[in-house]
Amino acid sequence: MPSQEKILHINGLKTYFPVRKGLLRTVAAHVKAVDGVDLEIYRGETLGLVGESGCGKTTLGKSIIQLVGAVGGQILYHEGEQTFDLLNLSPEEFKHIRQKIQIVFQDPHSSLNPAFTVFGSLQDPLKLYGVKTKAERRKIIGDLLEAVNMRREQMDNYPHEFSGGQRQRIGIARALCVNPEIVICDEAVSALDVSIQAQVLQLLQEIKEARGLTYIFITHDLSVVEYISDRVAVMYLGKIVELAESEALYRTPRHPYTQALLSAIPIADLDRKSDRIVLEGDVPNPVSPPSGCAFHPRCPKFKSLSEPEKQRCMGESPQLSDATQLTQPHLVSCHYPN
Amino acid sequence: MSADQKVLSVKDLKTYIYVNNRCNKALDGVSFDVYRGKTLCVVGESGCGKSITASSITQLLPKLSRIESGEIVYHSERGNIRIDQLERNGPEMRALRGAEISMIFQDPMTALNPVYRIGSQISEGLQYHSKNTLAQLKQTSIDLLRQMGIPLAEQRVDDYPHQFSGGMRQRAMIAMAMSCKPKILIADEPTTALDVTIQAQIFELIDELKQRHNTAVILITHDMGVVAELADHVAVMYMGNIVEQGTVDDVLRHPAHPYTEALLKSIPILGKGKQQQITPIQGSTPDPYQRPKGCQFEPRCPYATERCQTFPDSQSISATHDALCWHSEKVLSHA
Amino acid sequence: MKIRFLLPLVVTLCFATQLLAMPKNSNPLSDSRVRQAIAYAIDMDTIQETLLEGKAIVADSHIPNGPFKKPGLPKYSYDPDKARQLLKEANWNSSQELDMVYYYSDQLTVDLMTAIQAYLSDVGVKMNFRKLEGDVGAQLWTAPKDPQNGPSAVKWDLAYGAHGPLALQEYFSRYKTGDMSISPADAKVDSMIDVLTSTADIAAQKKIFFEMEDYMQTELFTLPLYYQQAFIYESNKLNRNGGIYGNPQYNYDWDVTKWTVEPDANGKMVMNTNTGPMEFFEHPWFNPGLFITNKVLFDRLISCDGGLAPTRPKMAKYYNLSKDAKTLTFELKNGLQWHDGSAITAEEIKWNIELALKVPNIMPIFKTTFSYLEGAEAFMNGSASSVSGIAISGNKITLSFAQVDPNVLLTFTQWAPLPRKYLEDVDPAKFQQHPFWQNPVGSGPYKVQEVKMNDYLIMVPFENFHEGVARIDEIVAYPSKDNDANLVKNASAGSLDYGFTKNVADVKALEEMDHMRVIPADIPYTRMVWFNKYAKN
Amino acid sequence: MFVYFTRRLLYLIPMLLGISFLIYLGLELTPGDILSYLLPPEAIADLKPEELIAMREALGLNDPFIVRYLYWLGGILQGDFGYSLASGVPISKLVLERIPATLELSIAALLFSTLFGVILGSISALKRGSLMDNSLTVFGMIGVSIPEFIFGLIALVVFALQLEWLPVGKRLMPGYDSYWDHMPHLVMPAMVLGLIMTAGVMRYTRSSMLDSLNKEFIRTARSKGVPEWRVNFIHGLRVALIPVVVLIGFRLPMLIGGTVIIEQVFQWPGIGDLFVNAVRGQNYPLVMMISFLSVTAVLFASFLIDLLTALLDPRIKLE
Amino acid sequence: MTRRPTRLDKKFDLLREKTEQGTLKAPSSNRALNKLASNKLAVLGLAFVTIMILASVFAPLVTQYDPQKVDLRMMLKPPSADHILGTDKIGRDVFARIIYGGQISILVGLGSALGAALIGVSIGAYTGYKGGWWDSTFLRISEVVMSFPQIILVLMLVTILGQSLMNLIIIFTLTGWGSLYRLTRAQMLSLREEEYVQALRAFGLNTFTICFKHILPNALGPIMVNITLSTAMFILQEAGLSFLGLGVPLNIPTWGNILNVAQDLRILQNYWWVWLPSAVTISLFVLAINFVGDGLRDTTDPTMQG
Repeated sequence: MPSQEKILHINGLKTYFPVRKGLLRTVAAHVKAVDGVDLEIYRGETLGLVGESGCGKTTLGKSIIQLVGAVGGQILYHEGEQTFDLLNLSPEEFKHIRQKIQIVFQDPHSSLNPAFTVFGSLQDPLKLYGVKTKAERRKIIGDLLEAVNMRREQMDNYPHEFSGGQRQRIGIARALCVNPEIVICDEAVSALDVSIQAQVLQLLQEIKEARGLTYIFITHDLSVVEYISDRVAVMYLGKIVELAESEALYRTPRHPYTQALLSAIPIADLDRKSDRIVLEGDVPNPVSPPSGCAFHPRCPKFKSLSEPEKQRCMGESPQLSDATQLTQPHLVSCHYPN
Repeated sequence: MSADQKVLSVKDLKTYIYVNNRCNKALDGVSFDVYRGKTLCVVGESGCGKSITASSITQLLPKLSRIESGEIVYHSERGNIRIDQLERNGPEMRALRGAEISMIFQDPMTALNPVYRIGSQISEGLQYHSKNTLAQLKQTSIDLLRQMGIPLAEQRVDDYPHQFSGGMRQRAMIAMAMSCKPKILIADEPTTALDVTIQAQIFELIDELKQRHNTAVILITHDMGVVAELADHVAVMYMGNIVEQGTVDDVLRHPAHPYTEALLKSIPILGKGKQQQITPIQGSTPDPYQRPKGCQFEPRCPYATERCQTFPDSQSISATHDALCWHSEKVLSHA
Repeated sequence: MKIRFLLPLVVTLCFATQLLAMPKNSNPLSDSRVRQAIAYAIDMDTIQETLLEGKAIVADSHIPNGPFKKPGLPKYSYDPDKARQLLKEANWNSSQELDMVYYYSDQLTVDLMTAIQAYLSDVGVKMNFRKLEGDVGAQLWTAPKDPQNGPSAVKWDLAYGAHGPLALQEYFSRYKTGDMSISPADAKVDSMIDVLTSTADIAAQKKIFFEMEDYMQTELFTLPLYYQQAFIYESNKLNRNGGIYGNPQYNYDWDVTKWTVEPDANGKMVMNTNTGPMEFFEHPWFNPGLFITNKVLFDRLISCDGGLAPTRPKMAKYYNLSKDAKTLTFELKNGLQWHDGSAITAEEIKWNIELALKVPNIMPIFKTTFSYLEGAEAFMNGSASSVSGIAISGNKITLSFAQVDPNVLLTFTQWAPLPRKYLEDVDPAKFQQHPFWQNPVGSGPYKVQEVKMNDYLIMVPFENFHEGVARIDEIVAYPSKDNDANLVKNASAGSLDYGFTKNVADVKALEEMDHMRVIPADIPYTRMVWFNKYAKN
Repeated sequence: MFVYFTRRLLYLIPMLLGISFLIYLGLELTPGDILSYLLPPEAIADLKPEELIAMREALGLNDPFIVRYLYWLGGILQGDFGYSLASGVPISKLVLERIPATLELSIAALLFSTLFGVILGSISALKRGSLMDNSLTVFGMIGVSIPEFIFGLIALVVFALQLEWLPVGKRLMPGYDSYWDHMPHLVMPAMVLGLIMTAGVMRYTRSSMLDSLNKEFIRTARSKGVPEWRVNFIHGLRVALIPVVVLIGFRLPMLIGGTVIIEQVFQWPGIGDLFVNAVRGQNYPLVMMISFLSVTAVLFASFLIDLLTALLDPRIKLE
Repeated sequence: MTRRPTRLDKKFDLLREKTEQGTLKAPSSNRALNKLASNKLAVLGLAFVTIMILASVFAPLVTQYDPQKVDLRMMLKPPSADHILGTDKIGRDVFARIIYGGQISILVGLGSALGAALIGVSIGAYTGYKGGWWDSTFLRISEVVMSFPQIILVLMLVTILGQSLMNLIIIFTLTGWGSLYRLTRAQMLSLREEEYVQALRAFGLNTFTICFKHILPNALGPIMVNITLSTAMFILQEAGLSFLGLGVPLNIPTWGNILNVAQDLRILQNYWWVWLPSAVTISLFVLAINFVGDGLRDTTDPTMQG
């Protein structure tokens, strides 16, 4: 069960990608993929990170393990009394911290190196983190495979000999091989067929409990997030628009975007046909997001607001703040939450 | 549901694929009917044959594949047409495509030709199925785009596909498919490449068009949620067979096939929270080249008995509900 | 008595032979036995019959056959056993590899090199060959600083090449101490050369030639391989109307003005030939007759026969060489004109000779003749503004020589005066690069009508030529070097009416064509192998 | 669109600078006095030795390498390409004389190969796996495997010497220099060069066409019920042409290089012939300058190809 | 109304029958090798290339003649029992020359291709993966090199460096690395986005290991194809340069140098055995390599199915 101990504290994180234009290909603008995200992650919890494509959820995940470079903000990792800013590490600290956060990827076809056996793929990281002998490495990798419900001998097989579900398990095993504290699951089950998806979801749950891991679970599938997460953060155009306990968020979404998003999902239950809020238009270009609240051009609530209220939505960017003042914080970034 | 409402019936259709010098029995005896103004959802996991079903109907199969046997009958106003006996790209087949039966595809980005303007691609089919001047064609394209809810249709009709967003492209695809007011619209996973909020828009649109033109829709999907929201009839496919079919109520409320049952149990359902139990289906889909002998689901099936070593006969549960399982009674009662 | 007389001679001879045969320095090639062994090892007769397809004559001297060649010179006929024996006597180190160079880029040369390599290897001499690239002259002929002891200033041991001077003296004069990269100083050679180059007396010349030939061939300073022939080819359409055949690389009385060809459909007589300009017209002072343009665009003061012996005045009304061979007088014909119509003056001839003294790439015999003029030295070192040995009076030119040049008349059969007004500003060092050579104005029987550089050149008769207007309406010259790579192609397609070649393979092909005839001509052109006899470091 | 092309054009500048630098480096590395090809020979003729020394100083031949390079480059920009070592003729004159011949030959070969390559390649792709396809593929392979000069020589023996259908070579015959008079001379070299290139274009068109025929939009087009020819050509070939045009752009260097040998075989008085003679005669400035000019030609031609590609592909046009 | 059976239908029937009888043999685990083996032309090509390489390496065992052995009395003899391909202009055995000539020609072709690969692949792999300043620098350099018409560049370098076997290999290497560099770089650019690469980066593995040990093996397919095709190209170029008289010095037997005699129209028209065997050898060898390269391309390119 999640504790109240903060393990990761993300502070005003910004990740921009330059857009080059014009005669000399100068940087004309930036795609603000992650635009000032504040997030606290507690030891042992599963934080769901949802949003539509292009909202910045994957970039946020990759920024945390620095697969893409952030341009501003802090990522503080707490270990006991010590705090490390992941964006400013000395080389020794870097090696120490690197193994604490690992990632599981989406695509079971590209997540494993087709030229190597499972053992071949996994042994280099182990070498790097000090497992000297081959026998030791074989043992560790064998144990890991068993932990993900596979057979030890399969470490000598090549990726093309595995099914999609098996590859995803190997991906999980790889993330676990250096004993991380936090695992970022980046769309880890999205590419799998439903029947396999359930297997992997269960496996992730088991492993988390067995190893006391913390998950950052990134997906666009709100049903899956609801099932697996303790808390859920909803992202829109590089910002978190709502962050709450999973139950609270699904029962009483406060942000109009979250509401629309939840209502848009077809539910495989004939008794629960919802009233669908159909959003108009497309997600705006993240190079030039709308002024004020970035959601206002599509916001169903915006239309019913009075003119001065509309002006506020268009001019002032809302801050993520607690809307309910209940025991568990329910943060919303909206001037007029429900 | 009277027989004259039937627009398409497929009987014991077998389509095999011959890629890499091997024979994959992608469809191995598929039968279903499609009714005017109704939506048939074909649902299943990847590789189950649902897309092959769709392309068999329009004979838009990959080159290295063939309809082996069975019937595809299109009940047109001029009488019945045996589609399976038409030459693949022959004139009779072409007269049906687009005009009577049209398709929309999964990825609107690749399904549109990148070098032609949206408008000309929309009206291309019309050009061959009706006699229109170029100006008329363009006007029709604009009207269609407007109907699909694309703002500034007069201007956007001259855009190229890459200038459209994903949702708009799929709308353009639908405009193209609906341009000749077909009797049957086959939608092959039309929203898989789109975000949920856009998916909702597209489904609204398809539903509206279906109502307005009384079009029969065959919707191919892997998403049970989509089925629940849109289908009138459901066909569940597994390894080239329809393992269960019936009305949406029949199938979703009273699954009679262990696969349907297991599938429904394995997906988390929105709103049921963290406490819901999901039960994965054991094992994985078999290699299509090394199929189980009898019932294809047998190796993964909790109900499996020795009898399952022989291929099951279709069991009729009710007038509208069939399942391909020796143990369907047991499954029904279990649920 | 007889014996008593003979004995010392024999002893001396033996001693002398012994002495001669000793290696003169650390280079085994300085040992004449090694050189002779190499000569014995090569079966030139077979090479002549096969590789050269009989189209050459095996050589036994530098100079070609003729009255100046001593009969009965030593022949080194193929004798591998003798070669082996000589090598043994000379203590030949069989692990040594000889480095042979050449500068021709044709296949025949490579084949010849390969054949020689095979013959040498048969007697136990290893040899490798390579083609010289870059500044070939410097790599071949840089003389060492110390002409006696070397070390050699060039890298090679053997060099394959050819020598084909106009004047026989030139064959030997280059072996003078300090001039050449291959032979250490040899007082005997030097003294013979001095005589050779200073007498115009035929009998004296002949004697010293015989002596020289014998010494060179016995000692085997250089190994003569074969005398090359030139082959004139003509199409059956061409008629010389009595014009004679001769050495086609030079100018002689070939009476080109009388030539005719079968008229074409339009009744026009067009003669197609090659060696037209590729980038520029080659000036006639270096190769006086190699290219068709050298021959027909320019006229000479004296004419000669096919063997290049001076016969009659040409541009000159008459000429006269004094008995002591030190004064040569010309009188120009009246009314001589350049192609542009301007007059050719005696003053212009003087200017031409003075310019020729300064042009570096000019034929050596021209250079020698002109430099023997009185005051030539002073003119060249800048201390005089003109050559005092040239006197002009009206149309008369009197040349006074400080030194006898046996080739003085030969020079004037080949050397062509050029129009001063176009070349007044020329830099002698960049003579060939002058724009004049893009479209030259000459004095010969034909003049340039149209040049499409590298496509074709059309020449038409010069209407004011002093020996009458030529009969062929147009000479069309297609661009090529003197060794025309496309000769056979063009000849078999019927687009060549006249030309000449030295390429044996081409001759064979031409002979097989029904519409072509081939006329061989002897030319002074000896293919040889030079031995580098200097010590190497 | 405008920005795209301007950028593409501007991009040529650093490329040409880089190339010219390499060329100049090569020129300095080769033996010989730079002065002799910087000045016309007549100019040198008027100079005394001390003037020559002063001239060297004035011309900056004693300056640092980079300065000398800039002077040289400045000359080129003003159309002063230096002088041929052999004849003293300005290189610009020599080259200008030869350009029409090479252009004539390469454009003819290009048109021929493009036309036939695209047609045969499309047929091959549409009839994939058929006897026609297989034989075209094998013939194409054979075509690129025979050394071009052998191909040329055999053609020459057969068509010019044996059958006497075509002239044996050369470009102009005196008195016959109207454009149509070139034609009989042009046929063989252009055909030989064109056929060799056709093989490549054909193979590439085939694979590009196969690629395009595998695309989803082909199925979309079929689903509309349009006739097969329209599916194959209006949709398939149209899209397949874009990479083919790009390929032709990539092969331009080959085309310009390809004329070198063909010009030798057929005595075609073009740049290639001039170049080979310059190489054989170690005429360094001419070698370097022709290299430089051919690169420049390639760069500008590929720029034109880019324009063409952009016209064919709206995705680029509107970037 | 039934459809006309097509060419494919027969194939389908056969496959279906075999499947139903269970006689269709299961494909071996290595799909690529399997595919290559099923490509008859590629197998034939590979066999020919192998035979030629073995023959030239073990030339003394294949022919008793010395390729340089001159016999002027035997010149231009047509093929006979003694000299199976006759003799050339100086009586050397043509067959022996072709076999020995293969040593140099193959050395030039393969050596240059491997040299070009060594340079192109290592630079392309590293800078392609790493990106940034070095990448753009080398990209520019390669653009400069590649915008030279190849033969122009080769001849230019021949002028500067001079003519020799070693120089020729160096020149081909210098002119040929560009395409391999581009190819490798392009492969790297796409492969570096693969998730397994990102996973390795997430572990903090050093660039060198990721790039050369983990990514490069996956790019080898197209690289191998390119190396084979470059070998063919260099062999052809060697022949072309020999034709211009600017290739390997004439005293070294190479296929190009042997073929060079075809310039002599008399030889070309009358003595076919002097030039035709080497022309055929070059063409067949290049053709065989092209077949192998094509076969390799098909096996490594997953989009080419059928």
